Amino acid sequence: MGENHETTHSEEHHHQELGFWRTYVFSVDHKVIGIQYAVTGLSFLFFGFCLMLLMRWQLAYPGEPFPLIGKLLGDSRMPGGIMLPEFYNQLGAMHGTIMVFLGVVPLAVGGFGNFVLPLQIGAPDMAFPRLNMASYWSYFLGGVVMFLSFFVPGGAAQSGWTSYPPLSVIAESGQTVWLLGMVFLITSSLLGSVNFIVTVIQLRVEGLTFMRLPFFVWSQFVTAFLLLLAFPPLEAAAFMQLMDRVANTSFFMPAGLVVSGQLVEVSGGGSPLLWQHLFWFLAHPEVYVLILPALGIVAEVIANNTRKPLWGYKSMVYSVLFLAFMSFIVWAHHMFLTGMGTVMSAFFQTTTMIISIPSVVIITALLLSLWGGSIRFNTPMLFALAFLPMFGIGGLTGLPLGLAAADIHLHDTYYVIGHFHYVVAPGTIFALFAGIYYWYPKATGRKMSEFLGKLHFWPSLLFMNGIFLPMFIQGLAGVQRRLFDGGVSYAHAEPVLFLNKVMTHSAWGLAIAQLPFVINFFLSLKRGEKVGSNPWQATTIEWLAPSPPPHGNFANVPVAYRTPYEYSVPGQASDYHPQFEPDRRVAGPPDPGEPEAAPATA
Amino acid sequence: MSEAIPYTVDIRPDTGLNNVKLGMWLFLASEVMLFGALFAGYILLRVGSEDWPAGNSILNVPLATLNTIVLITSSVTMVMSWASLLRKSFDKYRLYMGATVLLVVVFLVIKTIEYSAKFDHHLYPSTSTFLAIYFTLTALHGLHVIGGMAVNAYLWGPGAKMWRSAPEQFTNRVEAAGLFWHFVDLVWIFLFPVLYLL
Amino acid sequence: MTTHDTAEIDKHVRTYILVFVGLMALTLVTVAVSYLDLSIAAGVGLALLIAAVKGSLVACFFMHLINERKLILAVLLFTVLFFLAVLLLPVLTQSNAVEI
Amino acid sequence: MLKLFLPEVASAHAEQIDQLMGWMHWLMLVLFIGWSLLFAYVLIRFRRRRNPTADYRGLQSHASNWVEGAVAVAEVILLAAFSIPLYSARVDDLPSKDEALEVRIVAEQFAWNIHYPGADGVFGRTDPSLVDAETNPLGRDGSDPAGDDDVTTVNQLHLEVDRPVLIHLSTKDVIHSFNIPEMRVKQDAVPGMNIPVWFVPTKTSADLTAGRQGERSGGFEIACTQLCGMGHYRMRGFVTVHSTDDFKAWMAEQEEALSTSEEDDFWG
Ligand code: HEA
Ligand code: HEA
Ligand code: CUA
Ligand SMILES: [Cu+2]
Repeated sequence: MGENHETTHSEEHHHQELGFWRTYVFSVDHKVIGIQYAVTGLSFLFFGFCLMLLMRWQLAYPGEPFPLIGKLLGDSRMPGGIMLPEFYNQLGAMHGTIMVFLGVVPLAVGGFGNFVLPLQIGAPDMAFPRLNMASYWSYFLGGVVMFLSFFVPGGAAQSGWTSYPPLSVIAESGQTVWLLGMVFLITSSLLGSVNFIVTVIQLRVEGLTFMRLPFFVWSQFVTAFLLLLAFPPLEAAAFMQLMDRVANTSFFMPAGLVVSGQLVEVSGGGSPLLWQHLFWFLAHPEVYVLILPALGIVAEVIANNTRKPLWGYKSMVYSVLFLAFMSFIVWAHHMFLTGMGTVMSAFFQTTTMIISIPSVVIITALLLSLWGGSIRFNTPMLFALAFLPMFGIGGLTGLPLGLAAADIHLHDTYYVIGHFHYVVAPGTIFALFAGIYYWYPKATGRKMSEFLGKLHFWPSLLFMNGIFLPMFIQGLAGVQRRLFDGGVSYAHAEPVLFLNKVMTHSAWGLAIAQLPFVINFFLSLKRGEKVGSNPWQATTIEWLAPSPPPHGNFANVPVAYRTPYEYSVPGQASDYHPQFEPDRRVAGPPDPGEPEAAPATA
Repeated sequence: MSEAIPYTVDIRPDTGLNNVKLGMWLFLASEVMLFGALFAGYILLRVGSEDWPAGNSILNVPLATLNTIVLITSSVTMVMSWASLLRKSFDKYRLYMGATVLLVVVFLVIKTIEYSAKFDHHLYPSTSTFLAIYFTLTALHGLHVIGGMAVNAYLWGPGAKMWRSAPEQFTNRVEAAGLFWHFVDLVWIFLFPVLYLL
Repeated sequence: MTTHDTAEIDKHVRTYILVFVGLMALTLVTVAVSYLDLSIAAGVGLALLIAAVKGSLVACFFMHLINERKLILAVLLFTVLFFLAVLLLPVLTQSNAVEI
Repeated sequence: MLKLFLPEVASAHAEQIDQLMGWMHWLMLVLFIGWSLLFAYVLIRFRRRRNPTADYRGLQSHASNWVEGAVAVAEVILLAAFSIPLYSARVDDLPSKDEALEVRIVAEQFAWNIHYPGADGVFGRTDPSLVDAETNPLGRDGSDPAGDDDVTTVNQLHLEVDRPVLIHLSTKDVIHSFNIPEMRVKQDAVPGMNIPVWFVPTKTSADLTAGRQGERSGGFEIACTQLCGMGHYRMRGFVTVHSTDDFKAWMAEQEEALSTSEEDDFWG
């Protein structure tokens, strides 16, 4: 341990008066930043959710005026309350962008990562607190820019979250704003990921060897590497698209394009597929960025509520590492139908099949962790448990997409939409809910209501499946995605058209099912049951700090004595043996000088 | 409180690193991917084009050679400024760091001359894919140069006060700034032949 | 680079000067070569080879990679692998495209 | 099982793709049901009320390694024995130009321009700079005699049953994707590229509609599956698969119309 800080630390908490702005707004404290990230992320999730509700309404009742709100949105979007296709495309592109880049990742990485990770490794803060603040504000700016893009002439970006050129290059000015917003968001992610990696490597307390890290820390650590190395290519691509739009270059524009009868004035020579390569070079790792923190949360909650160690901790760690590595060389499975030859498609199909194996290993380990447990079904656990089969459905339906021949039929249909929503919505979002219920007491000192929690969980589970299961049926029938009218004019969509209403009503049901959560979230701030530092009787180091943790987190620098999940150790009085507690059976002072003691994992 | 964070200055025994250096290297790793993607764009566009102009038929090779020399020299003065700090010789540090900043200014001036010559001949990014990638790559590199210059100027001027209060931390900062600066140099070492000579 | 006694630093400085001379020489060589009438493949290969040598000189000596910690080398190793992936796979995919 | 949801099969290779998807979905189903049963069992058996103290060591068996291995093997088989050869047949085994019906399809916002080479089997030259949205959507060059007998339509693709079709797919503006669900063909049209698509229709349009009951009335359609702008949802084309004789008749009719219209209104 750094000798110099042990003294400054244990003395006292030197209370510099920071004032309101420095404490709550421009704070450098990882916990405040984490909460800022989480609240902003949740707000954007809510916003993305609202966009989706508009889309879903349109899909179920195409061409009909919107009740109530229809007229409010203005003639450029809904003349007479009837949605324009341009506006539908804006909603789609922005729903995807906001959910991925402004909702889930900021909540999962910025929120949970920032708040929990330093606590779990016993650190006083992140390695670079000011960089951390810069990262949040860059994200915030990116969010503001994206939000404002709805109000520029021509509206927000409308070329899909994938922004494929040439469509995106010839699109209205909203696309330029989208690109600028992305540059802010990418900057934020890069700053954040450097910070996370350094924090994990450098600030682990004594005794916390890599194989003793909680799985959540592993998942964030690996996620940070994905962000660090995969985002820059998209940044480069965003610059190039900006150049194409602003400086009239033709990185992505071949010669001889004719748009609405007019020859496009560009020098030509560019390749539209270059964008797709660079985009998916990020976006495939990005989908693991969406899932890994979720897996981390689920692992923590499952270990805690089965009251036993995770089964196969080591194989989970190795799988995550392998998965991260592989995720850099599968991206072109999104591009099978862009005219790829046999050799390259065989390569990308093979890597895609290979990458599914570590996911199977992880999900298996989590499932088998339940075996022999003494399972408590509290709200975080319910969400974590539901995550497993939901991720299972999402992951399994990824397999046919990974086979190029099957992808011929399934590509760009609702099957794909169903595939990834199962992983991100009842998957990741459920895991994030689990995390919120689980760490809320740490952040606020109060528990959320179990009753409202269950009232949130069961309807959510039902409606999520009501939305996304029919998508597979529509997809198999061949219904394309991104259809403004849900496919009413197509003959092949006819037999499955009625499902649109089922899905839309489920989506509105899902919205209502979130009310208990919102009420619970705010009500518990004042009314929740007060708890001590370790309400779940958990073993990882964050539960040593008071709830909520003060500035600097720990009164004394903790030491990690053992592996993270020592629950139900035979021969002990209580069923949990925290990482930060010295050995109970041995009297006398602990022996911290043994960081390499063999980790006991199954 | 940032003072409370371990290993900002001293080295963590089991990793052998302090936070700043590790952070800088990670940042550089992401930079490698940034320029890597642009190079990938370059290769793809070049392989896919029927007639790619020879760089020296459009660009000014002598000026660029001069700029290469300037940039390499600035890299040496940069590393020398750091070595001077290790030798506890602050005056030499000032001298070398000052030289580094001056050389950067020279680089930017030459770059400006190059750019304006292009514009005078009505050669813009929109003229051809070659010029598009030329302007994009050199402009992005130029932004890095400007960023590096700002940091170096700060460490030469107001930032140098730290030498008296926390010499070790200051030396670390100069080392990290140096890493960044050498990287900028390294990128140019590849840009130069790729754009001008091939 | 934990301890720095004067002798060691002097040795480093001498290396820096040598590297500097090497870089200058290679710069001139690469420009000179570009004026020769080499075939495209040979010209590209030679220019990239020289650039690679120069780049490694900077990385190894100015950036001290030659005796850097394993951790950093490992990070860079993976970076280089992914760098190659983003550099080569798009080109390979493109050249394997089906067209008539 | 999958047949319930998939569109009708109307091309020679569709059956094989369905088979691949069928096998894959069986694998998925078996895995999912297996896992779910285990999941349900563990949740009931190891709930706190039933099992108040947890077992520190947990499951001792490593049988899961075998399951994971089996999944890997199954994937390898599906990949090597089915998917790769099937896909390769799509992109490499193009039918010979003598036997196949060749068609150029040029996508645009938001229509499919169909271009038949006519009797001489040679497409007339086209040039983007000649495009006129009203009169010459394909940018045909009237000075090329090979184009004189070319038949063009908008959004109407006519095919001959049991005869391979070789489509030259391209686009004028943005990326579109050419899809006929019943034929199990889908291919992006990428600006700057000319991509082959081929298949053998095995059902005529009449067979298709005769086989359908109830409200499902439509015949084969071209769907655009890649977001291409605000009209993406209505970029629909129509496919008519004729019997051999009908196709000949249709083609003759077109040629006929061509020669009569050429006299009074030749737009080159
Ligand atoms: C978190 C996000 C996430 C995750 C984890 C995945 C995981 C996977 N994805 Fe997915 N994918 C997306 C998000 C994600 N994907 C998105 C957003 C898109 C579309 C983007 C767009 O076009 O807009 C997409 C699109 C997409 C495509 C392109 C489809 C197309 O456009 O045509 C492909 C093709 O290969 C694919 C494959 C896979 C595979 C093989 C996995 C594998 O990693 C999955 C491995 C997992 C398993 C194999 C499950 C194991 C489980 C069990 C064995 C059962 C367990 C059961 C119980 C516990 C009860 N995905
Ligand atoms: C992380 C990613 C993510 C998430 C979570 C979601 C969530 C949902 N998505 Fe989305 N979606 C995408 C990413 C995501 N989506 C992408 C990338 C696309 C493709 C876009 C494109 O084509 O370009 C897409 C497209 C897409 C379509 C297809 C549109 C089309 O092709 O035309 C549809 C259609 O139904 C849809 C629906 C839904 C639904 C019903 C949910 C629901 O599951 C929503 C569930 C969300 C919640 C339950 C949030 C709850 C949170 C709160 C209530 C906040 C409370 C706040 C406080 C306490 C402060 N999505
Ligand atoms: Cu054309 Cu969608
Ligand atoms: Cu993917």
